[in-house]
Amino acid sequence: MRFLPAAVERLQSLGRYVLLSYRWPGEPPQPGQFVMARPAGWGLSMDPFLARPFSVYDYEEGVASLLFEVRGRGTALLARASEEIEVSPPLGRGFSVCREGPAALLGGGVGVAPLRLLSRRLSERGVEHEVFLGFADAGLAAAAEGFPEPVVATMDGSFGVRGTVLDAAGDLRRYRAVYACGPNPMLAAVGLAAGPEAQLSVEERMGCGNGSCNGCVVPTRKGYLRSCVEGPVFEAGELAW
Amino acid sequence: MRFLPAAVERLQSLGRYVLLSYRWPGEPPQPGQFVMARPAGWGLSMDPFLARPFSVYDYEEGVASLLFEVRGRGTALLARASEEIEVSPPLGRGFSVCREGPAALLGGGVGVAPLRLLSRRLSERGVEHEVFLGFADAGLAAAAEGFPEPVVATMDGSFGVRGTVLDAAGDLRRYRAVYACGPNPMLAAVGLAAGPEAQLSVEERMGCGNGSCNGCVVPTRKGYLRSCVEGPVFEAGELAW
Amino acid sequence: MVAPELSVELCGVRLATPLIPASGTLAPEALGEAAGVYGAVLPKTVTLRPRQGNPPPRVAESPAGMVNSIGLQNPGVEEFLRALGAWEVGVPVFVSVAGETVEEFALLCGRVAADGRAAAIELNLSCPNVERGGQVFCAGPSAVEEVVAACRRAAPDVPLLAKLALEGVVQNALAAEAAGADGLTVMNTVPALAVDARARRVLLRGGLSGPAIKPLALRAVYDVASAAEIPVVGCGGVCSGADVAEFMLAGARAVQVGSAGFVRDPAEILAEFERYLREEGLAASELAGALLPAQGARPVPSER
Amino acid sequence: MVAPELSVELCGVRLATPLIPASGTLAPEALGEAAGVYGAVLPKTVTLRPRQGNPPPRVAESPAGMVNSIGLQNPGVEEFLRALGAWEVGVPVFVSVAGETVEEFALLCGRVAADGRAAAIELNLSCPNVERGGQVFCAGPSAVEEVVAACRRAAPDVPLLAKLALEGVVQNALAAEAAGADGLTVMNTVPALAVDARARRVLLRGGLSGPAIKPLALRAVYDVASAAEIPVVGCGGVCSGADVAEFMLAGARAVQVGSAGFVRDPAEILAEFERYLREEGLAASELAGALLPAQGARPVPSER
Ligand SMILES: Cc1cc2nc3c(=O)[nH]c(=O)nc-3n(C[C@H](O)[C@H](O)[C@H](O)COP(=O)(O)OP(=O)(O)OC[C@H]3O[C@@H](n4cnc5c(N)ncnc54)[C@H](O)[C@@H]3O)c2cc1C
Ligand SMILES: Cc1cc2nc3c(=O)[nH]c(=O)nc-3n(C[C@H](O)[C@H](O)[C@H](O)COP(=O)(O)OP(=O)(O)OC[C@H]3O[C@@H](n4cnc5c(N)ncnc54)[C@H](O)[C@@H]3O)c2cc1C
Ligand SMILES: Cc1cc2nc3c(=O)[nH]c(=O)nc-3n(C[C@H](O)[C@H](O)[C@H](O)COP(=O)(O)O)c2cc1C
Ligand SMILES: Cc1cc2nc3c(=O)[nH]c(=O)nc-3n(C[C@H](O)[C@H](O)[C@H](O)COP(=O)(O)O)c2cc1C
Ligand code: FES
Ligand code: FES
Repeated sequence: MRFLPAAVERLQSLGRYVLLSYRWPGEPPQPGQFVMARPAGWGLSMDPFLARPFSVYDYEEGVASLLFEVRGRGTALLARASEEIEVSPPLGRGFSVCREGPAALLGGGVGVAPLRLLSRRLSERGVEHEVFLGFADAGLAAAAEGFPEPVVATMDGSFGVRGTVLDAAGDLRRYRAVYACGPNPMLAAVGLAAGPEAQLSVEERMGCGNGSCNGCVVPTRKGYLRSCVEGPVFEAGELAW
Repeated sequence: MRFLPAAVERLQSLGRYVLLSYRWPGEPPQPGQFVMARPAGWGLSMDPFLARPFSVYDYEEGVASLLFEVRGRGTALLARASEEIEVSPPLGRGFSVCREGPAALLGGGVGVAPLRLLSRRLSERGVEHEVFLGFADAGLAAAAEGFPEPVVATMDGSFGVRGTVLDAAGDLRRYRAVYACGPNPMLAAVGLAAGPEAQLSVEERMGCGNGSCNGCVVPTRKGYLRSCVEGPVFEAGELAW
Repeated sequence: MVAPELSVELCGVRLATPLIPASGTLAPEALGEAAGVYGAVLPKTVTLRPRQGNPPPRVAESPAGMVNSIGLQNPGVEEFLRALGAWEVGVPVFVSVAGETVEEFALLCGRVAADGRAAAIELNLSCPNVERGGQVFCAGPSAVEEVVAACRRAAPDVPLLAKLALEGVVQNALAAEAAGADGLTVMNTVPALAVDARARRVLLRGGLSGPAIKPLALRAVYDVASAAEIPVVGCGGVCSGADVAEFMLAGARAVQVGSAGFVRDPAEILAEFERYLREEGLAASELAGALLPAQGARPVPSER
Repeated sequence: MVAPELSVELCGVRLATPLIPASGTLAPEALGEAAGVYGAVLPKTVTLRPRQGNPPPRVAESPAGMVNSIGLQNPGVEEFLRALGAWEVGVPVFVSVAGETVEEFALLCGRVAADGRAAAIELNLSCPNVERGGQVFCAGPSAVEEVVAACRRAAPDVPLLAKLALEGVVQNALAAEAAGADGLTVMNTVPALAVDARARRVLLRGGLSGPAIKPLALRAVYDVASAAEIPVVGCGGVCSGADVAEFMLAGARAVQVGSAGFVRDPAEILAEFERYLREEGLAASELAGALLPAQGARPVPSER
């Protein structure tokens, strides 16, 4: 896999998340695509050895951004990368951006990330859409800040409406297109509620990000497919959870 | 081995060397002792895994310093450690500081490092001594800067006298005490020229620095001895090279 | 300054560079990166029938390495051969096969030989063996000998590389050589376990790869090259040009790059190796085994 | 909040904590750091006669690990026992022994048992064996069985731990158990090579230790604990409290800390482990083997 050095434009904290934007002179990412990223430094890194996958949160005029939570060493090091990171080109099959609304965008937790760029593209096309973002509590809801007019739900009711993102969205059948990203149980519920054409962005552990390792598979009707090449966005009807 | 965080006081380059000084609130190091050091950071380091041994170059009022050459990843990372490092207490058996001169201090290359503190202690005791420092060329001779009135020799004559440090020092038998640190062939030559009581600081690859691994041995008349505990300073007569 | 000579000869096949992607670590989708880097390409191991592979999670990170348990997911040999065109990028194509029985191994070799496009066949001898109750083939020299001999008969004209596990590598290498292998790939991933202490569960039961295992692979290559006459292909933890040189000095004729390809552009590894050769004034083929005990006097090295 | 219970029982010996320094990685000079951390101490392997050890270089660094070739430097059993007092720091003292012949092993065990101070004896079964032409003892289950049986006879009343190499670990474990071992230390360093490509020489032929080998050691512990009845002591790459938990969940009754002690204060490892137990609401002894297949139904696990 080819990694490219990218200058960090801005590194800021957004509640419990980190928003990192970097100059990306290459091909513009499609909504729902992801990148493999790691701190820049001494050629090859042994610690961590693998790069980390992140959805592209946003992209505008040569600047891409990632929104992430610090979980382990990989994200902790990226959260300190104020000058340069190493990053792959945009990878995978993103959302297919619809031409007609209304569309619903549902995000759970840090799974809201890829919806930002999707929402931007839908707006550019003038496609009517609503954004529903669910979090455990108000402390995590800062991830909603970048979205124009999101409906926010928290499980404990400490911010926005009380309940799940599905509670907040109501009947999904009234949308022509449904997009979702979040924990697997949420995605499964969205698939059930919205039907087989709902576009779900799944998350599986990755080795390479470019299809080489067969590590990131998800069960589908066609057997195990690689979420980094055939995904990370699948139609609900394709998945065989 | 217990490592302690130490605030970096100053990080400067000295020709092709790096001079790093850090606050050391613990027991003052003896001349000829060394420390195990590594960059501070994320608890345990995997890359590099082991810490690196360095002679204590100088010590004054709670500030210790190291003089080193960048060779691989360990020294490269230390050369960027502008805020904090992790360091062991002073280790090993240093030079036995004589009470009567004249003494000769002979250093080769970066082996000059431990002689700085030795020279300071000798001066404090009012012991007359001369410092002879040898380098391959003028570019490396910057390491002589910290010494009061060193006689510098370079192999190519580009700085100071031409020849080895032994050429520069002349007959070593006229000194009551001879101290040396540098490449093994130089130490062997000093031992031959100065006699069995010359104090030589040897350099061997180390695992632990505290006697635990048996990795750093040198051949002596008593068999292999650990240079980190029984050394790094040995009398020439003890060594069985 | 003249560019150093990179080419090597392996079992009668001329490779423009000594680098080969390790089986299962380079997808056809990523072949673009491989142009000009690899001396041969080597797709993921293929089996007689399609294999689903193991349920996820399939990969976990470990210090300076990773543990994987893919389970040989592949479309089966017929579909594989239909799609083999994607691998033809101007360098020899090696094909890795694995059977669950001796007969399957032989059938696979026969089929691949009949297809005619494989410049060499690599026998993945560390896959599950249903004939022997879940034991791996590499479990012992007699199993290795039996498989290699059957494959030799089934594909008499295609160079055969036996890819060996770490466990018992020298004895298995000698068995493969005796049975007619043309070369030996040393080594595969090493059996490993990844545990999640917080979740209190086994994350993954699989094989360790990456730089962590490099010292083990180097030792295995050195010991095998000291004991066997046929060429050795080094594999395990190669990440840099210096690593390539280390393996070749220790006795490898060519070197496979596996996990490192997930985190680096392999062209960088080749560039580093080229720089090394230039600075040392050597050709790639001159490294081969420079550290080994003199030819003719090659005992199995003793411990410590 | 109550401090979690750290103590475990190993072969009839009560250990205040499940941590033990791995043989050869803690000098008496460094015992000061060990106070309150270790449940037992374990000096470097001792042989019948003094051993010089190997010429330097003896250590080299590798990715997330190190390669060593010390060569069992030690003063011989008589001098060792004279100096054993330095090891008495209020916790049980285990003694590691290695012979070059079966007889030497038995003599050592008899001598150490007669001395009476060793709470347990660890048999280092991966040292060179002159009887078998330089092969290591761990080369096969029959050699292991022979040595353990002889040691059992020589020291009938001292708990015996057989310390096994990775190669063939499950078969060797069962052999040691059959021959009367009370416990199994799994595992030792893994044979490795370090090469200096620039100097074009072998830097070191030795054993790999450190975090790099943790996934291999975890796997070996899990497989051995699944197959054998006697307790297992985990060893290989333990660096953190989470690592200790992983090994105990995978079936280790106690855990040895080797190379990590060179780069960390072992008290930090214990503190992390204690925090883990507190957060999980567990006692150390409750972890033991939680991930293993249910008791009674413990086959040797099959590959992949
Ligand atoms: C397609 C895709 C898009 C993602 N987008 C985002 C995003 O926009 N924002 C964000 O915060 N996170 C995202 N994640 C999850 C993110 O990759 C993990 O949080 C991150 O890898 C954790 O690394 P670490 O070193 O901090 O944690 P560690 O737990 O130390 O990582 C150890 C290993 O586990 C893997 N891992 C751990 N957690 C996850 C996880 N949840 N998913 C996949 N692999 C994991 C790591 O990649 C690494 O290999 C995405 C994951 C995928 C697959
Ligand atoms: C007692 C003692 C005192 C020392 N004092 C100094 C000093 O004051 N200034 C200075 O510049 N250097 C000194 N050295 C050498 C210094 O330790 C090495 O230059 C350093 O370890 C190189 O680390 P690296 O990661 O940059 O190089 P790498 O080559 O990447 O290191 C790889 C491994 O080899 C070991 N190693 C490499 N070179 C040496 C060497 N020459 N001696 C010992 N181990 C080595 C490293 O410790 C490490 O384990 C001393 C060594 C010893 C034993
Ligand atoms: C994700 C993954 C999949 C692999 N699949 C195969 C395979 O199908 N056949 C095979 O022979 N080896 C397979 N291997 C082993 C590699 O070919 C190689 O032998 C091993 O990874 C060691 O090399 P490395 O350390 O350079 O990765 C796989 C390794 C990885 C990491
Ligand atoms: C420098 C060094 C010396 C060792 N000496 C011995 C020894 O004398 N006897 C022994 O049984 N194991 C010895 N070992 C192996 C360790 O006890 C331990 O089994 C091995 O290092 C793996 O554990 P680790 O990864 O925690 O280091 C030694 C290891 C090292 C690194
Ligand atoms: S991450 Fe390697 S195939 Fe998807
Ligand atoms: S460095 Fe470990 S004993 Fe000296």
